[in-house]
Amino acid sequence: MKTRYSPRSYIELWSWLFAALTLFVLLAGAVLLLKDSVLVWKHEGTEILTGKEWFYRSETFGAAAMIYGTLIVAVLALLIAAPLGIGAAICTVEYLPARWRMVIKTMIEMLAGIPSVVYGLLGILILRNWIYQLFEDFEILSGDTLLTAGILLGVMILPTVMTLADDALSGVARAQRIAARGLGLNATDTIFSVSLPQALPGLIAALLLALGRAMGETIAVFLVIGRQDNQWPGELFSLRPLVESGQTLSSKLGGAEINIAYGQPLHWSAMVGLSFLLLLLVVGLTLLGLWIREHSKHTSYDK
Amino acid sequence: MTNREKSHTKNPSKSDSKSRRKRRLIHELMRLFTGFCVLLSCCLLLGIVSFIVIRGLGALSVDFLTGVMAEVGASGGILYQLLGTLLLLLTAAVVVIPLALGCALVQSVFLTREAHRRNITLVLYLLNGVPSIVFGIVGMIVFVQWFGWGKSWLAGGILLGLMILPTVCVTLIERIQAVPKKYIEAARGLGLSRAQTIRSVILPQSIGGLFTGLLLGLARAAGETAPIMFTATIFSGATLPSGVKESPVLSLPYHIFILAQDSYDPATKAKLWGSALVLIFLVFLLSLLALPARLRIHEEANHL
Amino acid sequence: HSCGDAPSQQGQVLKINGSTTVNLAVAEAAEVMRQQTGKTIHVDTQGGSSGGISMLGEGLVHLGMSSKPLTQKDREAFPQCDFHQIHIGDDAVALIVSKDIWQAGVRSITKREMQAIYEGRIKNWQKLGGPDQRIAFFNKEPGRGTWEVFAKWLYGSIDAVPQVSFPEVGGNEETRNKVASTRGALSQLSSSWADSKTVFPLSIENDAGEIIRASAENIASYRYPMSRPLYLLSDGEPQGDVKEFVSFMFSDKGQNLVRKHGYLALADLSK
Amino acid sequence: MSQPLFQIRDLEILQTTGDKKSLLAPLNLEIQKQEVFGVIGPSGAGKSSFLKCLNRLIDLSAGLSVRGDIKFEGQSIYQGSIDADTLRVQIGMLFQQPVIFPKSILANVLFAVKHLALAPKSEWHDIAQRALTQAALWDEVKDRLSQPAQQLSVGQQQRLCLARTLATGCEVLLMDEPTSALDPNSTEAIEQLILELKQTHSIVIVTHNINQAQRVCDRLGFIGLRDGMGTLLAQGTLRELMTQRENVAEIDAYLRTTESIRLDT
Amino acid sequence: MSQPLFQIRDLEILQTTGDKKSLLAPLNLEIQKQEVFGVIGPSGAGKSSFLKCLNRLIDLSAGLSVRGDIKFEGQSIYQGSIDADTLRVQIGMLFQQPVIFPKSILANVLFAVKHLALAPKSEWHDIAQRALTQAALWDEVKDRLSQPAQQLSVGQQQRLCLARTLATGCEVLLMDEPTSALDPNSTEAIEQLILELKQTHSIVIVTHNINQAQRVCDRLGFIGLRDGMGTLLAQGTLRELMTQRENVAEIDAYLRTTESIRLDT
Ligand SMILES: Nc1ncnc2c1ncn2[C@@H]1O[C@H](COP(=O)(O)OP(=O)(O)OP(=O)(O)O)[C@@H](O)[C@H]1O
Ligand SMILES: Nc1ncnc2c1ncn2[C@@H]1O[C@H](COP(=O)(O)OP(=O)(O)OP(=O)(O)O)[C@@H](O)[C@H]1O
Ligand SMILES: [Mg+2]
Ligand SMILES: [Mg+2]
Repeated sequence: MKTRYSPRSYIELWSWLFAALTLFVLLAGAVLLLKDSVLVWKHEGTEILTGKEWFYRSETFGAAAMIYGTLIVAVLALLIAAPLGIGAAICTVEYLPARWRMVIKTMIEMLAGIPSVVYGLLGILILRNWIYQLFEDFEILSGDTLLTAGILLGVMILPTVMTLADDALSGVARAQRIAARGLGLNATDTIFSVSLPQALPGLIAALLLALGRAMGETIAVFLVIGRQDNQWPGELFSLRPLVESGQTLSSKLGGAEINIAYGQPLHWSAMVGLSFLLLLLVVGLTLLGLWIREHSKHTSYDK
Repeated sequence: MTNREKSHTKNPSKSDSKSRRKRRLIHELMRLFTGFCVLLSCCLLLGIVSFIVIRGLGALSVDFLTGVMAEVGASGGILYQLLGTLLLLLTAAVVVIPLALGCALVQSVFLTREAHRRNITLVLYLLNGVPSIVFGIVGMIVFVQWFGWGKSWLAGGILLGLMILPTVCVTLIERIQAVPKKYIEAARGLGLSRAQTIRSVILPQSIGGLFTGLLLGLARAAGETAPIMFTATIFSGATLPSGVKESPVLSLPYHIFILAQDSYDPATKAKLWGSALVLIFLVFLLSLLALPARLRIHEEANHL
Repeated sequence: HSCGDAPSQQGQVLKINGSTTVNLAVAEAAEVMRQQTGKTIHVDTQGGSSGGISMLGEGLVHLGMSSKPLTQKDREAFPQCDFHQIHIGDDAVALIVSKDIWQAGVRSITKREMQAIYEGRIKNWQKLGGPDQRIAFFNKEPGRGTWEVFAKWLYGSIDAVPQVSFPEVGGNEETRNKVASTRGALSQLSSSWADSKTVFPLSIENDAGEIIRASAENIASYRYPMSRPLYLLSDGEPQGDVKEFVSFMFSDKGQNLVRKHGYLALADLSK
Repeated sequence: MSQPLFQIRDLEILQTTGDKKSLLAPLNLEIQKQEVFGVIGPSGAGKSSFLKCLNRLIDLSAGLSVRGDIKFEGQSIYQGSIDADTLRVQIGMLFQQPVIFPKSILANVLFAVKHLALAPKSEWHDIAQRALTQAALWDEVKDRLSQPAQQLSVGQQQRLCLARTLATGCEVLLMDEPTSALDPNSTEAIEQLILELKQTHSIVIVTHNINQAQRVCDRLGFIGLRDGMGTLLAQGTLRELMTQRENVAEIDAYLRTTESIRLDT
Repeated sequence: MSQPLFQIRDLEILQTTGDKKSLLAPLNLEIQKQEVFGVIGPSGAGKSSFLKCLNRLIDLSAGLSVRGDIKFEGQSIYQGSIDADTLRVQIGMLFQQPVIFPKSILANVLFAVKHLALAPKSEWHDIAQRALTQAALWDEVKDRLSQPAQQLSVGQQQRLCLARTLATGCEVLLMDEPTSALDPNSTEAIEQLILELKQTHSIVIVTHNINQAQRVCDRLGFIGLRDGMGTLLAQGTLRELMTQRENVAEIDAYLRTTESIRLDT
């Protein structure tokens, strides 16, 4: 029989209080977004999800192309940042002498401190030209492409992935590694059999945090993605759209259209609806990530 | 090599050396790959930073740091932008630390049901996924309109704090969960209560996560424009705030954001890169300040 | 509250908000005013021109900045506010191309050609007598003053503009950079930014076959068709600090600041 | 003083996950004050789990739950509203595997003293010295008190844990194989300590060493595996246990290999 | 077969951090093939550290470095270009404190077999069963092979680690107090195993139990603390060591408490 729960210390009381506050803030935010976007849900129904066209003046609000762009850019960013960041973390934790670890970690964290607008400028000044030259043979229209945005975002979230992965890996007890080495596994075997499996929850957390940031990032993407509406790809899995301009939910929100929308109830609610969609998207992917994480925890007990 | 009578494989030495060679190869490849990752990451950093340094170093001087902006950024310094950003970051840190500690402890220590824990984790990841621009919009509705604060540094600090909360909190939670159970058992065995165990075992061993998270978060907050441009910062004219209501500050990212898009005067450009350089330097300084503490924690936590 | 209480007493803050285009000149003027009078003047660009209009309408600021004329709609949205438009200078919009197009000899464009490009009927510079090169048209973001000027010239009114999806550009710096580094690029840009070194302004060929360059004289005389006035907005007749500020903008010093940031001062315009 | 220290009634440990079997069959036992009670039995029988029940540390083991009750000094610790934390301060526990906090040696010894604020700071050094001396470790570590404790050898760690528990000044000691990693010399020192502590403390000790049990324990309990469940099969002095050999097969099997015991009590 | 298994020359362990003292004084020793060599000595003398030198696991201890050399089957392991990982496959090690991976029991036993690809998958089950049976654990865990191994009792964990090492099929075994957490019964089983393995394996064993040393070891080395440094003070059969008592005070002190040894070899 459980007795009714009563907190027994200040630290506990205080923790509950702030946790409740956080929850409240998020709920309030979500409710606000939902409330402000009611009009567009009524107007479009599910069309907002599946509609491939967004023309605000004819009141057509379909976000499919933007959702596509958001996902592609985020996936590209992860494809770049995940191997690079986790690889670097593995190197610092498992291969390099301990004193190097903090040096490299601190350096890479510096990358996180470069403001997004500066990343955007770097994107305009350097990256977009590289892409433009690299894919010249594909007759691309300009260097503003989904790929450009993906790469730029990848670099932006790299420090997040790297430093969190580093934390997760260094949290694995040394005795476990030494036990594996004692059995004759080499350093790399040990990584795959001991460190990575045990750090997996932390690694997934790192990727989820990075993914969240990637999807919510506005300014840098805004400057290099081209911001072309209605770029629904002819073939969903072809690579061609990667080297064409596109739009993400957040680059749309960061643009000037929000100024036009302000004061026009339906249009405004459509823009707010986009933020809500972005939120939903992050929820979905997060749930997926957490599910994978739970799943991986269970399987680690089997052989 | 002596013959092994009880070995399991039919032809031990041969198949052994084959698998050994394979593993050796994987080992070398892996070392190469991860080394390359470190190298590439560092090169990226060096490349980007040196790009900014080359363009911005010319602007850097004592006057630049201590002077007030003149000719809309084409001359003078960025004193109040710098102070404003510092103030925002400080506020954000003050806001986020108790919140993050609270959430993390509730999630990983006080909640006993796995389902409840997962809910908190979910909430945190959700918050992390909220685009910064949405923070700005919601913040504007709440602080500027409901509270009637107008633009206020406090609103900006709170929003930035909330924005980086998930990063700080999740990092902390991960570290708390990595604290070996045996330590907790040993402390409880000595008669320490849950709260005392938190203070004496859990926090000391996981506080590094708070540092990492805070640094990452503040680094991000330092460069963010979207959440503060509706709520806390203006382009020019503000100095140090004297109250809460109607007391905006200037800030570096917003300064860069506006001038990068529309400044006509070429002299502004060098100053702009100078501002970016200062911003990076600020973040670097933050990391350096935390370094001794982190190194110490690293040593302590290098448990067996 | 009644809006537009000019901050006349000492210690109160004069607040200005609006268009990023107007911002630079006004912000520098505010600097000078601060030095001269010791007053606190906050300048901000939240929400651009529309932000300037709405925040003035709601009485949150004392002066708005706008790079587009007020519409009847704006006035209706804020009936309690007595909007005054104060014209402080002009800005023109040029159609700019990248170096390769300029060097291939494309120097002018007609309204009809531009419409065809905008509607996607012309996609190659060959149709305009240029090289065999796809047209990389960067559309200025709808909602920006520059785009509205362009749209009004091309289709008469904003509502008549067809709905299209091109890659979009925002700030002037962004536009200039992107056009300069992309072959076959075309975009709209504040004329003063068209430096003829990295990006090149096309002349406009009117229906009569005249080719009109985007030169200062042509803009000043309104022969060049795409230009827009830059405004300060006040609630009622400017008074007190607001009046002082507006007078400064009209003074030689103030007008020089308008020029300094790439726009045409009032004196340059022929009415 | 006639009240027993522990009065264990139908104590049962259940596995709540998986196949929900019982780890420990209902167990009834009384442990007196100021006696050294030894627990012996085969590996995996449930000795450590039983010990953890006595100060409710078993609460922290996921997947296990307890039925029945234990009265500590007459007070029910499972059914009443007793505070488990206070209980654990009174009942010190030594784990089978030494757990060392990643701190200095000194910080480890003073861990509970500091965090429970058991003594003013000025006394800390004396407390540490006394505890380490009692645990026969002082000479080995007195020059390196501020070094990380994890570098100590396993035997040193085991004694450090003992010192840490002694420093709390608890009245009851639960020791789970306190000398398993110690050489004969240190073992003798610890056994000597146990015999001294007996004057003031009550001690429950798990051991695999019958000779040790003979040397230090007043009474013994034998927990054997019967039907896959840990079961208290006999209790009493070692001599009494020996006489049970014929009746209880498990005890016989256990003692088979320990012929050399001389019953010279 | 005349070549010794280990030829240890001036082996020294140095502390590289702090006061840079030496943990182990220069040590010379030969260990033969197919013998059981025992290492005894007081707690903290450096027995475990010495053992770790034999398969170069000491490389992984931060703050320690090794001087001198060890020849394994005639090949220098510190100075040559030998691959430490391959060496460690050949020389299995059992730690003083069992380290269990957070996986199932089966996955723990097969850990090295799987990750080193030592045998085809079809043989895994047999290997696991054989190893667990040898380690006297099979009966206790055969019904719960897929349960998390961390739930095992300490003694069970210790035997699991033994099984894990046996499963690799290594020729040399380094055992650091392999029966410290075991009851007399299991201890006997393990000792029996050691005597069997002797036919095919070479074994170095650290123990605190003189009786055990007497039962299983062919020769012994005594590492004592002299001038605060671990020093090999004597080697030979137990009988030879006993005769050294008069000469070496440390050995005398160590053996003082173990009067009951009967030298009935
Ligand atoms: N990494 C290290 N850095 C510094 N000192 C160490 C390190 N590892 C061990 N020591 C010290 O070396 C000495 C010998 O340790 P070791 O573990 O080899 O002892 P041992 O003979 O195995 O003792 P026990 O019987 O208690 O296990 C101890 O005093 C220990 O504190
Ligand atoms: N949390 C748990 N969940 C499930 N089973 C457990 C748990 N903890 C222990 N067990 C099981 O309970 C049994 C008894 O464990 P315990 O540690 O009490 O044994 P012990 O008598 O102390 O053995 P040893 O002498 O080897 O230390 C073992 O079979 C073990 O696997
Ligand atoms: Mg036990
Ligand atoms: Mg040892």
